[in-house]
Amino acid sequence: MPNGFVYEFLFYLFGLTAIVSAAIFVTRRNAVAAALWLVNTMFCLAALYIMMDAQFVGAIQVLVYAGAIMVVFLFVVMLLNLGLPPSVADIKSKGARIIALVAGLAMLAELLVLARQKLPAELPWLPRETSVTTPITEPLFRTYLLPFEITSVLLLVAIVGAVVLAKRRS
Amino acid sequence: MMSFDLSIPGQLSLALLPELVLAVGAMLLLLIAAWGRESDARARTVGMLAIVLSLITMAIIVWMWLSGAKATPGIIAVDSFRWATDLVILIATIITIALGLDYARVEQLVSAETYVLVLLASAGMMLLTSARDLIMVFLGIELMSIAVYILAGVNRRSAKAAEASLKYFLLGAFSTGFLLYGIALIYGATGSTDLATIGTKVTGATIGSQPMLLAGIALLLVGFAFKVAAVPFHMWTPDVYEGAPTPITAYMAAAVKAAAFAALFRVWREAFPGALGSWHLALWWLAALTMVVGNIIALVQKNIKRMLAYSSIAHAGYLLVAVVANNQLGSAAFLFYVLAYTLATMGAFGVVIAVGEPGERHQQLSDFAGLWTVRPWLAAAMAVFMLALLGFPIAGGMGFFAKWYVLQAALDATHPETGLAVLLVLTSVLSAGYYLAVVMAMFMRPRSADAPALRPVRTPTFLVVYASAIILLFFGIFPGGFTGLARNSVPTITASAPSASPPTAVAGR
Amino acid sequence: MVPEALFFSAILFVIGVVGVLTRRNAIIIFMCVELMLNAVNLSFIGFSRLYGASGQVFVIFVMSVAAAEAAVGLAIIIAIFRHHETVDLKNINLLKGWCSNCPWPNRVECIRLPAPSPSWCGCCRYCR
Amino acid sequence: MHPLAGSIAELVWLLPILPLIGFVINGAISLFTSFHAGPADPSAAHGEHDVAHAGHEAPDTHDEHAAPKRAPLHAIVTIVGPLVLLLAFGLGVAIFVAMPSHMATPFVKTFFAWMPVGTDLPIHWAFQVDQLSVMMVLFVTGVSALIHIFSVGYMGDDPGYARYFAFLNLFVAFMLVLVLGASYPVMFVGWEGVGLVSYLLIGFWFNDKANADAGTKAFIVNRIGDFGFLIAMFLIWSNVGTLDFSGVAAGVGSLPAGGPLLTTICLFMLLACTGKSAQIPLYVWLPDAMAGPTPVSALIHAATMVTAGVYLVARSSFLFSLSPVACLTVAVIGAVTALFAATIGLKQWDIKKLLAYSTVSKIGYMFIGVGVGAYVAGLFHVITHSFFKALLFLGAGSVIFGMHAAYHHTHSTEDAQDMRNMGGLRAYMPLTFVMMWIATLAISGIPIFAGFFSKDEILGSVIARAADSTLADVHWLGIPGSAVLYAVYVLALAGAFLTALYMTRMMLYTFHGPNRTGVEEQAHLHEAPPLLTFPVVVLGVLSVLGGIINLPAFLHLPAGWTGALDQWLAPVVGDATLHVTHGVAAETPHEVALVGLAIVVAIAGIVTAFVKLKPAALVPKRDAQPATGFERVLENKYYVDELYDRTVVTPVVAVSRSFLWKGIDAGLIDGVLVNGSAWFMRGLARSGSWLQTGQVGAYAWAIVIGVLAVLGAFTLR
Repeated sequence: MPNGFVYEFLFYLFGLTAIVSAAIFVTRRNAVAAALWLVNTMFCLAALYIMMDAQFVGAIQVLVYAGAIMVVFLFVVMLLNLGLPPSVADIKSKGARIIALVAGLAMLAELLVLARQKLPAELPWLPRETSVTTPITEPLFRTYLLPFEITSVLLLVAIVGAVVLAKRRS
Repeated sequence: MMSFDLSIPGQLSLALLPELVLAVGAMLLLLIAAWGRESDARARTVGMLAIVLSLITMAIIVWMWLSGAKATPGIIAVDSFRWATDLVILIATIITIALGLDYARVEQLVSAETYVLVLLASAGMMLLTSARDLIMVFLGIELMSIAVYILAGVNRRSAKAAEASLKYFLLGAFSTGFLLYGIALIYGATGSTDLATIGTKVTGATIGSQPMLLAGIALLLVGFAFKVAAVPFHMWTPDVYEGAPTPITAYMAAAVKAAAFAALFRVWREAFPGALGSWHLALWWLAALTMVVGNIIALVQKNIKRMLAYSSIAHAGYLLVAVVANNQLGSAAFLFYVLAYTLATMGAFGVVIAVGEPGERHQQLSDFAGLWTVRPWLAAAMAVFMLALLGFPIAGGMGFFAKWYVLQAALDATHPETGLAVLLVLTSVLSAGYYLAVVMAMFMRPRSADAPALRPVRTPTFLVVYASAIILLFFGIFPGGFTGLARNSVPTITASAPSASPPTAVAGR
Repeated sequence: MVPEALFFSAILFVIGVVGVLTRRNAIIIFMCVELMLNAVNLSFIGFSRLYGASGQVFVIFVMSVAAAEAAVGLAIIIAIFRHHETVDLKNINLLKGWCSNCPWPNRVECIRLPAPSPSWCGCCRYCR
Repeated sequence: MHPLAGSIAELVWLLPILPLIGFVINGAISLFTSFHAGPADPSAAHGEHDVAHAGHEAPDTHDEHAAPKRAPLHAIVTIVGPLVLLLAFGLGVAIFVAMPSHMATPFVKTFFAWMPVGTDLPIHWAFQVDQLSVMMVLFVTGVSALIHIFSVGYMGDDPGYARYFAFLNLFVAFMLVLVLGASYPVMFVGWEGVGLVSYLLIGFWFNDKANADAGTKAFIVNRIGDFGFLIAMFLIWSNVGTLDFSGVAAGVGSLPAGGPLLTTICLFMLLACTGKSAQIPLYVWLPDAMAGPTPVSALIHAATMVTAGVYLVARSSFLFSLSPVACLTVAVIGAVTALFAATIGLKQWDIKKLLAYSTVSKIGYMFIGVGVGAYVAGLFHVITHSFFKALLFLGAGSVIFGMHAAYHHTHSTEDAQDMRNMGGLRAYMPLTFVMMWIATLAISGIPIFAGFFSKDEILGSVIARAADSTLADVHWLGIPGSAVLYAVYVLALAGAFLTALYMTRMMLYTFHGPNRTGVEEQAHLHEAPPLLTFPVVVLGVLSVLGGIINLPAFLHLPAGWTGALDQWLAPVVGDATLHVTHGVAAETPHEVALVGLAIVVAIAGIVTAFVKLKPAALVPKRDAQPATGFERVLENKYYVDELYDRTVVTPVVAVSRSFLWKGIDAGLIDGVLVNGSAWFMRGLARSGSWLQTGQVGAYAWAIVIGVLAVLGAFTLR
């Protein structure tokens, strides 16, 4: 399927949309709007994942990230009633933003040395008839079984923590 | 003689027996904690059981250590370096819980889950010290950090604790981003996250043509530097240490730092010895800056917790010197240092708890004035801790040797780090200014007239403080056995390094 | 398309960093951190085109970690909101090196004196 | 098989343990009995500090004339404190007796592996019994025992009596570790230990803030010196591979003699010595340290601890003798200090301060001695000095004790240590008067007294080395070594003149002329009790006869009478001395003439004092006019304290406060705010308000800057 003009066009389209959405997300004064632009970025990323032969992860991205995590964010934003008054914007002053931008560009410049890295050739695309979960299951449940189990403890800690912190003050 | 084949899940779990016992035990304790109405008595029971569980885990570790457990190269390490750091972490855990029992009573906190979270955080640290795969490093750090984020804010009545928790969380998550990006880039450059495999790919000859690898190491270093509070990634430390409940502060200062350093040591010794020329400059400056800034800023602190926070930054600087030395002596020095530092720092926080009043009041230097006249033994113990942190011989116990070994490691490096050694000695001379201020306040200033009567020292704090002081003093006079142990705990860390064993085929396929 | 993915990833990461630097709302800063994690995920997916599916596995781990962080982080933010009625970080700084009453840091610490004379220690001109 | 193996020297471990037992017993008593802070003491610094006045006027401490309540278990402390020292002294004598007259190698008693270094060369906790350490043990325990006995009388009424003896015992224990240690690290333990205990003892009356500050000052200055010690140790370790004295002595030959490495090691060691032995530039702590009880000053700041620097140089003679440049530096520092401190001593009114500067000056002489490679002469001076300086301090203690008692009776708050309030005391304290004159003549270098022989040996050695030695062959800062040595001689001679002058001045103002204490008080002035005068008399005898241990050759006495100490110490420092003198026994040219010159100078000093000073014209302190001109500079000790304060302390605090703490932690802008002009402040405050501390944003910025730096260090190369 890959490597046609349409493919490349779509790839750039999703990539640039992700970047533009992210930039808008960072600059929105309204928290709700910002969160929604971030959701947009995540959708674009999901599309990129799928286009890079990681269909399962793409689906998870939509379900978990855009679907679950961001909804919780929005929920908290709404709960704390932060969405509305744009007059008390929590964004920093213009000077601060410009300096931050300069720092960001400097960091980007330092990261651009990555372009000089020689990378090995890409793997062949998976045959179309393979199930999208197959390539993942092997490493996930064999090689990385231990990390997988650790994430369960991690989630347990998060649950306990959320309960402990959110309990009413005694 | 136990030997584990880590590619078999059953044997892998056996190799992880201490972590398993701790985590599963913690979950059982969680059930007890969550059962029925929460009460003070139940919380205390859970706390006691948590100490017992830690002791059991320590026994298992000692047993596995003594039986000479070995393993095939794999996702975790089974070596004495791991056992040694695990023991230090568990000692810190026990001290934290013991102090927490007292602290909960003083502050009238009822939260049995706290102890469970401490145990789970410790399990995360133990995984971190054993990790031989960058993904394990990442998950270990996250397990530890997320639990500690919560613990910092566990006192729900305190606005300061909530703020400490928020600051630690936001900045911690921020630094996690860099850490993870670093891991990604290293994976991208080498095609593996397994430390030994990376070690084979990272050689001085090819490092220059691998900018992605260099950027990855840099960002990974940033992530570690945040966790160990190296300058300039230290700025959260004083605020968070001040705001967090004191036992948790002690836990952060000792256990979190020990675990992060252990991982840093392992990663640097196993994966990046070939890139020494690349990371040397950055680490050198981190170490130097951390020692200088930490010590100098500590001089003007009046709040004991903040002062100890800057002190912990300074000690991170000393330990970074051992990392820069990048030799076996450095790893041995680390083990010795981290035990001395853990005992001294946690003991000092124990004294802070004993002297403090509900609401975390009376933590100023002036509140220690004349402590000698009302609690002579407490003052004497605190003096030992301060002198240990200062690195004073005999009276400071292990502290002197700790610094001594780091210096030795620095001078024993392939290219002796004379500059860092001199800086270390100079800055520790400087540190006399603030450590002795505490000693002077306790012994040479009168107790202020309106100072509140001290509460009686409760048994857990009593045990923790005096046991720490006695151990410090004992190993300060007879360090021989322990240093031998520390030195012998090192070589296996490199046993699976590129030259010694073939790269494992476990990871990254 | 791997170099392009890496390029996008770096840009997204930097946007996240810039966001952290420019915002004061704790929730938005946290979202920016999530953006940084997403950017890294894109890199992982890119590398999985070179080295196989383990890159995708890492992404799944990162997502679980992000979920755990989200749960804890939002709980912490709610706890902060209970104390301060705001999540604007500008207003959340009880913890700093000096007395909260001091407009600027010319003293290390101002202390509230105990009950009989409820005043500030007077260690600087702002505490008197 | 070493000749000492199996002998009583096997019990050398008992030497530090005995005082340690005393410390444990007395410490336990002080901990378990009721505890009161506060000076009930004669010499708690009055007069200078208003704080002290306030304390002394407190009704509960001073209004009772009834016998003061003694500390609990007073009798046990009284017995244990001095007894352990007497036992240790006895053991020292026994070891001394057991030693053969010529013992070529030291007897090293190893107890346990203390510090495994690397893999193959562990450092042991070991003591070394050789001629040098036994000599030090004898005089440390002997003088300490006397001072302990003195303390029984002097401190008897102090509420912290048990604590005081605990600290004093602990001090001696560490001091013995210092002199007995068989390697640098063991010595370092004693070195640090005596520093710690002296810190505790200086701050003994801790409810006086000035005392506590003096203690801290002493400790921190000493830490600077310790830094030098540590660096020197590490340099030795990394280049020679061992830290045992014998091992280093054997291995040091492989290093290039006179090379920069050896010189660096020696100079760092010298830094340590200047700290501990109160030499320029680190001498500032010693005069302030006089805030402690007077017997402490006698023990620590005159007789034992401050000579540790001299001991270290002598112990490391195998290093120093190989580096002529370092040797010359030692000698120059000693000479400059000797003269400098003597000029300050000239104008001090506080009797203890005067003795403190005198001590600094005298240690300068010892440094000259060990600096020019005349190790025996330096050590000889250490011993005789410990006799007469302890005598001076204890005598001064008796005087202060008497003065204080008198003022105490009349409820006066006058300064009991100021010489302007004394005068004519010879009528009241005749015995002390005689003893103090003995000590004065000894320190001035009048023949037959102990100080004469030791000082002249040093001065003679300087001339001998200037004529022919390795020191004369090198250049020091571009100046030929022999010229440097002649300059040292001139400085030392000038110092000798001033010594005689200021000591006689002290005697004149204290004991001669009319009494200025006050009419009422005169009735209460009397000689100190026997418990105080007994040690003083013993030290007086030693000050007269002490010279006997090393009489000079030009006296042409029968064999065995001259140079006893030379022969005794030859196995330890003989090689090093010979190395300095090109392998031949040094002969001082024109020795008799030089000795005569020194005597003339000393007598001139005494005569000048008698002619120029008019004790009768002196007025009590409260009526005194402030000094002017150069006198004022002298009285203010050349303003060195102020200079240090301005140039070192203030900037460091300022840098810490305004730049690093505020600058980095509190935000760069805010740091400028405080220090810069108001205009600048407001302008920057607005534009820079985003960098407020306590703000997560500012911290995130710090992280990002760090990331940029680290990333840059990795990739932009």
